[in-house]
Amino acid sequence: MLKVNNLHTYHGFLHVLKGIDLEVLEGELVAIVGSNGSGKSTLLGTLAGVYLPKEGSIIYKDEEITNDGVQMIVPKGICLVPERRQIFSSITVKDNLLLGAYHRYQKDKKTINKDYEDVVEMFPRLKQMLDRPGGLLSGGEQQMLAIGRGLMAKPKVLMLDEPSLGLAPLIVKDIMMILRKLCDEMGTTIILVEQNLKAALKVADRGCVLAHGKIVVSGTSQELLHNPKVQEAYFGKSSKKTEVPFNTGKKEVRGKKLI
Amino acid sequence: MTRENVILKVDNLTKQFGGVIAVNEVSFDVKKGEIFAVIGPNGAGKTTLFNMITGVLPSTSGQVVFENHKLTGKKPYQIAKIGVTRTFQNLEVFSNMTVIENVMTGAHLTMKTNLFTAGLRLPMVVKEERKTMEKAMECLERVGIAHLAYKMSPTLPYGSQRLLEIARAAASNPKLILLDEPMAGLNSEESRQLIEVILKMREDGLTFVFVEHDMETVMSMSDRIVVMDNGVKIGEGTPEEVYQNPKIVAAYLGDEEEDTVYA
Amino acid sequence: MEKKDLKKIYHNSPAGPIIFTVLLFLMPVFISSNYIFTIFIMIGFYALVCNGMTMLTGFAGQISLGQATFYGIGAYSSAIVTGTYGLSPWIGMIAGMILGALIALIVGIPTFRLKGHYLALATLGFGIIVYTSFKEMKDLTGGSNGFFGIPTINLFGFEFNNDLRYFYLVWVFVMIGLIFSRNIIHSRIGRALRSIEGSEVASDAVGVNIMNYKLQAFMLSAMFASLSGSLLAHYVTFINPELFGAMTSIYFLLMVIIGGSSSIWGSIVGAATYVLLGEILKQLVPMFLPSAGGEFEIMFFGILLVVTLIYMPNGLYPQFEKLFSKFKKKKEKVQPPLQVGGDRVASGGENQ
Amino acid sequence: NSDSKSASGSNESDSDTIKIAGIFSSSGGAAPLGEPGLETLKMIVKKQNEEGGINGKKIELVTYDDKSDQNEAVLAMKKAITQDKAVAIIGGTISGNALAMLPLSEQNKVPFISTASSRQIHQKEDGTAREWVFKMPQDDSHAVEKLLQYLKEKGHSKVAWLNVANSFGTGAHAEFKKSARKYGIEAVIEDEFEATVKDAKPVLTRVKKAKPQALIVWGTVQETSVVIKNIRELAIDLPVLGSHGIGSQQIFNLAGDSANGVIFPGGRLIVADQLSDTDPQKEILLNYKEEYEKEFKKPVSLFGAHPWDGFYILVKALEEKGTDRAAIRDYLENNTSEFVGLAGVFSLSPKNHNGLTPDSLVMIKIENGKWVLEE
Amino acid sequence: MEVHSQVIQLLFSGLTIGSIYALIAIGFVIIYNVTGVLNLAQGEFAMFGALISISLINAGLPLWAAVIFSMLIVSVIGALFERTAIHPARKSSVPTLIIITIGCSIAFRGIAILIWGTQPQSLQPFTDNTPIKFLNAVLLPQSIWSIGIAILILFAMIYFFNKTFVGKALTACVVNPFAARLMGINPEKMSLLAISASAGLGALAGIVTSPISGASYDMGMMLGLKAFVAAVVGGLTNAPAAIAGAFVIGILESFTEGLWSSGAKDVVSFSMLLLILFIKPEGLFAKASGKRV
Ligand SMILES: Nc1ncnc2c1ncn2[C@@H]1O[C@H](COP(=O)(O)OP(=O)(O)OP(=O)(O)O)[C@@H](O)[C@H]1O
Ligand SMILES: Nc1ncnc2c1ncn2[C@@H]1O[C@H](COP(=O)(O)OP(=O)(O)OP(=O)(O)O)[C@@H](O)[C@H]1O
Ligand SMILES: [Mg+2]
Ligand SMILES: [Mg+2]
Repeated sequence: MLKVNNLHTYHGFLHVLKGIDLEVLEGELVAIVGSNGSGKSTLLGTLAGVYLPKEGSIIYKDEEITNDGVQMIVPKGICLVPERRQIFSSITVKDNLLLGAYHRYQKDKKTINKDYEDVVEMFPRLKQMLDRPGGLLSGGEQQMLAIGRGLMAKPKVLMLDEPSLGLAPLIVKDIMMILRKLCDEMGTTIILVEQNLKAALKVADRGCVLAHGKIVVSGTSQELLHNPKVQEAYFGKSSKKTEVPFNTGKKEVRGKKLI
Repeated sequence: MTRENVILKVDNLTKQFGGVIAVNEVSFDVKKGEIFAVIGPNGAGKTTLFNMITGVLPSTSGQVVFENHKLTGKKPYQIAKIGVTRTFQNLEVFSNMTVIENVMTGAHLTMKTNLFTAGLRLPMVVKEERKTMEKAMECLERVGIAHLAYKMSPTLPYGSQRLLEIARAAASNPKLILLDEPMAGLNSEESRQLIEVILKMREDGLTFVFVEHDMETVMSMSDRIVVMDNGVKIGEGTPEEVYQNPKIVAAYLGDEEEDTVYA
Repeated sequence: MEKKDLKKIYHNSPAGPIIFTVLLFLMPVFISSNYIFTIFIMIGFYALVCNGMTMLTGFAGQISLGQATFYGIGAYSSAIVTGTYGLSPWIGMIAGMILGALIALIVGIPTFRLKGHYLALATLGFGIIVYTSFKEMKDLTGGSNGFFGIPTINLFGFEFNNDLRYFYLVWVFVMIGLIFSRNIIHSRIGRALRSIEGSEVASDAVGVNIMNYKLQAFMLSAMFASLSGSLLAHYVTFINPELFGAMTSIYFLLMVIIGGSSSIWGSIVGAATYVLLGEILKQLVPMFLPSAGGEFEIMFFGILLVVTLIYMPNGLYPQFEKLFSKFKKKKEKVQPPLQVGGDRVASGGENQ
Repeated sequence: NSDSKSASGSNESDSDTIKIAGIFSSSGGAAPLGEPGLETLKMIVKKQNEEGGINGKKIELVTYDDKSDQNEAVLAMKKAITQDKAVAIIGGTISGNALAMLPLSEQNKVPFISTASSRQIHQKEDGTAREWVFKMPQDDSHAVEKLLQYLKEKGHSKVAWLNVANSFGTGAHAEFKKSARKYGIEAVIEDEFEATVKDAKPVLTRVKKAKPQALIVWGTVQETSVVIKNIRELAIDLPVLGSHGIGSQQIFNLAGDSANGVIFPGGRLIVADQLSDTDPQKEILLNYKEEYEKEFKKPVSLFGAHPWDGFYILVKALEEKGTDRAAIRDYLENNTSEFVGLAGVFSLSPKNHNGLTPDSLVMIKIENGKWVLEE
Repeated sequence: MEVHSQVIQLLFSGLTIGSIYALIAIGFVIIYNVTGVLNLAQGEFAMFGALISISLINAGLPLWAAVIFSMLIVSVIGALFERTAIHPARKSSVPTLIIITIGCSIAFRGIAILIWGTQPQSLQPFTDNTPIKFLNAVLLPQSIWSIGIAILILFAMIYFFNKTFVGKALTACVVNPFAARLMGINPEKMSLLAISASAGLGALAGIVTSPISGASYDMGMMLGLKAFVAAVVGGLTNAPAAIAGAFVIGILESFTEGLWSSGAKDVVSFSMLLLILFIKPEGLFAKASGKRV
């Protein structure tokens, strides 16, 4: 579906992506994790055409899209839900969602309304505030809106940059479920960037760990979860972090993973 | 809990936006040196609560008292002067400055230079600048982004910008810092380091109130927690008390039993 | 570990201003044309106004389209104090600056509650009101006919009555102004001002009294403009309201931007570019198009402006900076130029 | 000091050209007035040079556009004096600019022949003449007095006065206030309109209520046309009088039929063919008109005429006195009498650096796209 | 009765002036909405429209053809303006963009002098211009044209921005161009579209005005400034509100002029404006801005 070869991207003089090779199959959910500043957002940005790579190639369904700008990539069905939500702040929630379907409004006008209903159903929280300007929503509500808007695009490849950011645990679960369902039922290909390795790998088919602009480890979720190298590279030395007891330190309630 | 210990007192605070009651008669006390968490589902009113405490939004009713100062009705800069600063959920770094200047601006209140002494660049100004710069560097080192000091702040990755905001808030020698989702965008290792930073600052006498959705952080860092839902306070207590309260678990955490791996 | 040295953030060396001043003040040794001096005097007037505006626009991010008002207030204060009441020009100058600052304060208090373009409009509107008052208060200002007979400046019996002397007078003021405002920019005050442009809420949250700082910047810029107006009045000895209309305000903003508002030096560069470009076109255009009149000049003027700003959106000064840094021996690596506005995406969200 | 330095430059008698500077507003708000002036000056200098120049020396004309801006005017003046070292300067299209320029001519002792009209240009506050400044157009007071004379003859004693809100209008307004009483005329309403007026009906509704016997609209072409059109639209059926500033063909275009019947004090130039043959100006007026219209393919305008007068007065002085600035000044002041120019017959004197009278103007009526001499 | 007719007269005048400002203000707002640029060259489009249509009519074209052609020509000028000046500088800061538009307006004026000279010109009224009497006040058919066109466009704008997808997409472009691009909206194309459309509308404003107040190369600046004012009074981001703002200003001006003094016109209307701004800092008809922290 999407094939990335030796991708190099720069921000000005800063060499951020240093040769990424990645292949994503149709209907697959791939998680990309990595520490702060490792280039995750840059990678998604490059795939979506926001940044142009200096070197390497991106091939989508046998078609080279390496140097196509966002404008040409979006209509092909590749959609990015960006970092920091980027909602249209002075536009109502409803119109925000509808604008998500902009690139296909001429082609299938009829289905848009149905999709809109579906998306609103997925986020009951948003249902109460459809006429409010998007910028007045709470952080998490904005995040839902951004995701919802991405879903409205009905893309073939959906990329999400830290979708769980700012969302309550309960909602994160829902979202992950929705993503999984999208893969399974609609055959959408999903690339998911997450800070939280566990949460991401839980839903993903496969995962890659990005460090300093390179993919250092990749494999199926199960493999990664149990790969000691990953544990070390990613969590630092003590992988027991999740076992940190409560501050009061009296009782070990924590045995179950929270997220 | 003795009264002298209470540093921040939130009393029946309410905020109404048109028809929406975002915060509904919320009250709680924060003790000196405490790390206090506010949790709750999205849209519960946590950020709005912070906005009222720091004066960004006027409250509809109720009041906030910090030490002996009534904060209600004061402007943010006045509240900062009293010793309360904050970070922002949606990141508000000064994008036209380098990282270190951001932090030096954070130290604004600790400085005395005025228009005329600055214009004439009296020796005391130079001295103060130097001191502030050292202080700013120290703050950056603390949160671990000193190596980025001379970069323009918008080029920092998201996570580092969060750290920058915390360093900036700390630079003003506040007594209380409010953190709105400090861990968002940090991975577990990074959050852990930040927790340590915060715990260390607490030892220096700082008090923290923070909002966070990352339960690991909340559970491991906070002394006490207030839980909000739909603008109302639905619970309060130590992490374990909260964690065992079925009402809270249902409203916020979800049923923990099924620990499904979806894939 | 990073070196903790202020020089890494602020280039505050006195070398720049000193070299510039020396070169400038030596100019009369080589040039004796009064015309050239007049040009430099004009540049000086504009540079002084732009200097204040750079602080306001470039650093506090507030667009004023009413700066000619203060320029006019200074000019008329001086004219009235010296021409009508026969007092010393210095009193006029100081009176003008105080009045300018006071008016800036009064106007600023309601105006700075407004944001962005509303502020631009409010200052524009205020400018038009004052401009109309200059015209209508005929007894005081002479109305549209103008104000005659403004005396020249004298200092302890030394008359600034020719271009050479005036050249020195004006540029002493300009350089003092430049150093003063550069010092401000490189200090707590400057950071506070810039933080307002960066993010008002955050600025407020770290304890910057935004209103207070905006007002200070506005008042200071008003004082600079007023001072410049006073100097103008004593130089041309005749003023009329047309000098202080909305177009003049717009041209001031133009100079600030073309010079580059990220540095105080930009104000001098901008003023010089504006005046020199006009003069050079006046010289060149008839050489190539002998039959052409003024229309060609303004056309080229407009086109050159646009082209310059397209290629150098941060104004001309950063180009000079690059040039200088080439000459300088590389003691320390020079900071990369600010990427102001270069990537609005990264700062996210709102774009208004 | 530097004054003597720059003044000495002009005395180089060995140079084989005579430098004259022309400073006009050929762009900006006053461009419609400045352009014909500049064109005329270029035309007659060329002609003079073709005819052998002055005492065998060619005239070199340097011209500047002051963009209708006072600062630009000052800069241009400075340049003309100190760089070009012009013997004399002709120009200053609008009064504001001329007023800003003249201190330079006084300081540097260079004859300045103004083509802008304010009386303050050639007269100091105390009524004495400025030493180095001469002014070719009629004073506003001449035009106003001519108008008042006319009104008195017609027996209109209650009038409405409207002027454009710039120095052209307010200057005349001051003159009007000064002289109206003398002619037994009273203004029942006095007001202003903007030079950029789009619709003057609001003011006119008030004028109408004041019930005047005649209406004076003092402005230049564009704004006057708008006001006149509005007067007709409101069906205010009163005599309308204009200023000498509307004596341009443009008024026919802009005001169309509304202009019919408007009467104004104007120079003889535009009604030259209707003048009686005994009129001393008739011949030169017709000649100028013919030459200008041939050269530029557009009708003459009164504003073009002033540089003509200035130039030929100067030529006489140059022929007699060479390029010595002081001598020229003295000659201009003392030896120009009964000079027949386009604007009128000039008699300059040390007391009067304009030398025209109200009779240099005639009342002209607009009739179906034509100028008609009234009287 | 006398007073009545005066008030009505003033109202007519105010509406006429207001409609002229409105036509330019709309273009102003559209450009602002789509590109975030405060286009101070907007008035020059009116100037081009007026002068081009006069030339076309003098060349023998019938009025309707001249109107259409000159609108088209000015739209092309607008498109060129967008491509050569706005587009390459789109990432610059707000003041830089403002100054670029000022630079363009200066250049446009220079071009206009080159082509048409400095003399003002005039256009015949669209239709027979016998004043219509109404309670002793007169209304000119040309004013009706002008007011009518402004109102027609008002409704068109309301429909376009609130009801059509493209209208919403246009708004999205300025609110967040980055996100707009991610949605497949092409801000560059929108910007080209918006600027040439506004240029066309500006041209129309100029054409409608010239029978009323004549046309000359320098008519643009003042019109542009007043339109700016109108747009801001309306709230800057909302085309219908800008039109309303323009009428408010026109009427205010005409009433001060008619009831008090013309000299005070600008003072009164600007003081009033400042007052409005101080009371309602976001403009008279602004919607919630959607900004919070
Ligand atoms: N616009 C930009 N200009 C310059 N450098 C940039 C820009 N955007 C990102 N960078 C740099 O590129 C590197 C990678 O950034 P990126 O945002 O891709 O990281 P990330 O993995 O998404 O981090 P995070 O988890 O914090 O979001 C960082 O070092 C950052 O400083
Ligand atoms: N200015 C406003 N106008 C209208 N409604 C608002 C405004 N600000 C906030 N709200 C609403 O108030 C509610 C509380 O918002 P708040 O931002 O405080 O939530 P939160 O608890 O911080 O949520 P999150 O965890 O998602 O950040 C939300 O439903 C939000 O939509
Ligand atoms: Mg990222
Ligand atoms: Mg929140």
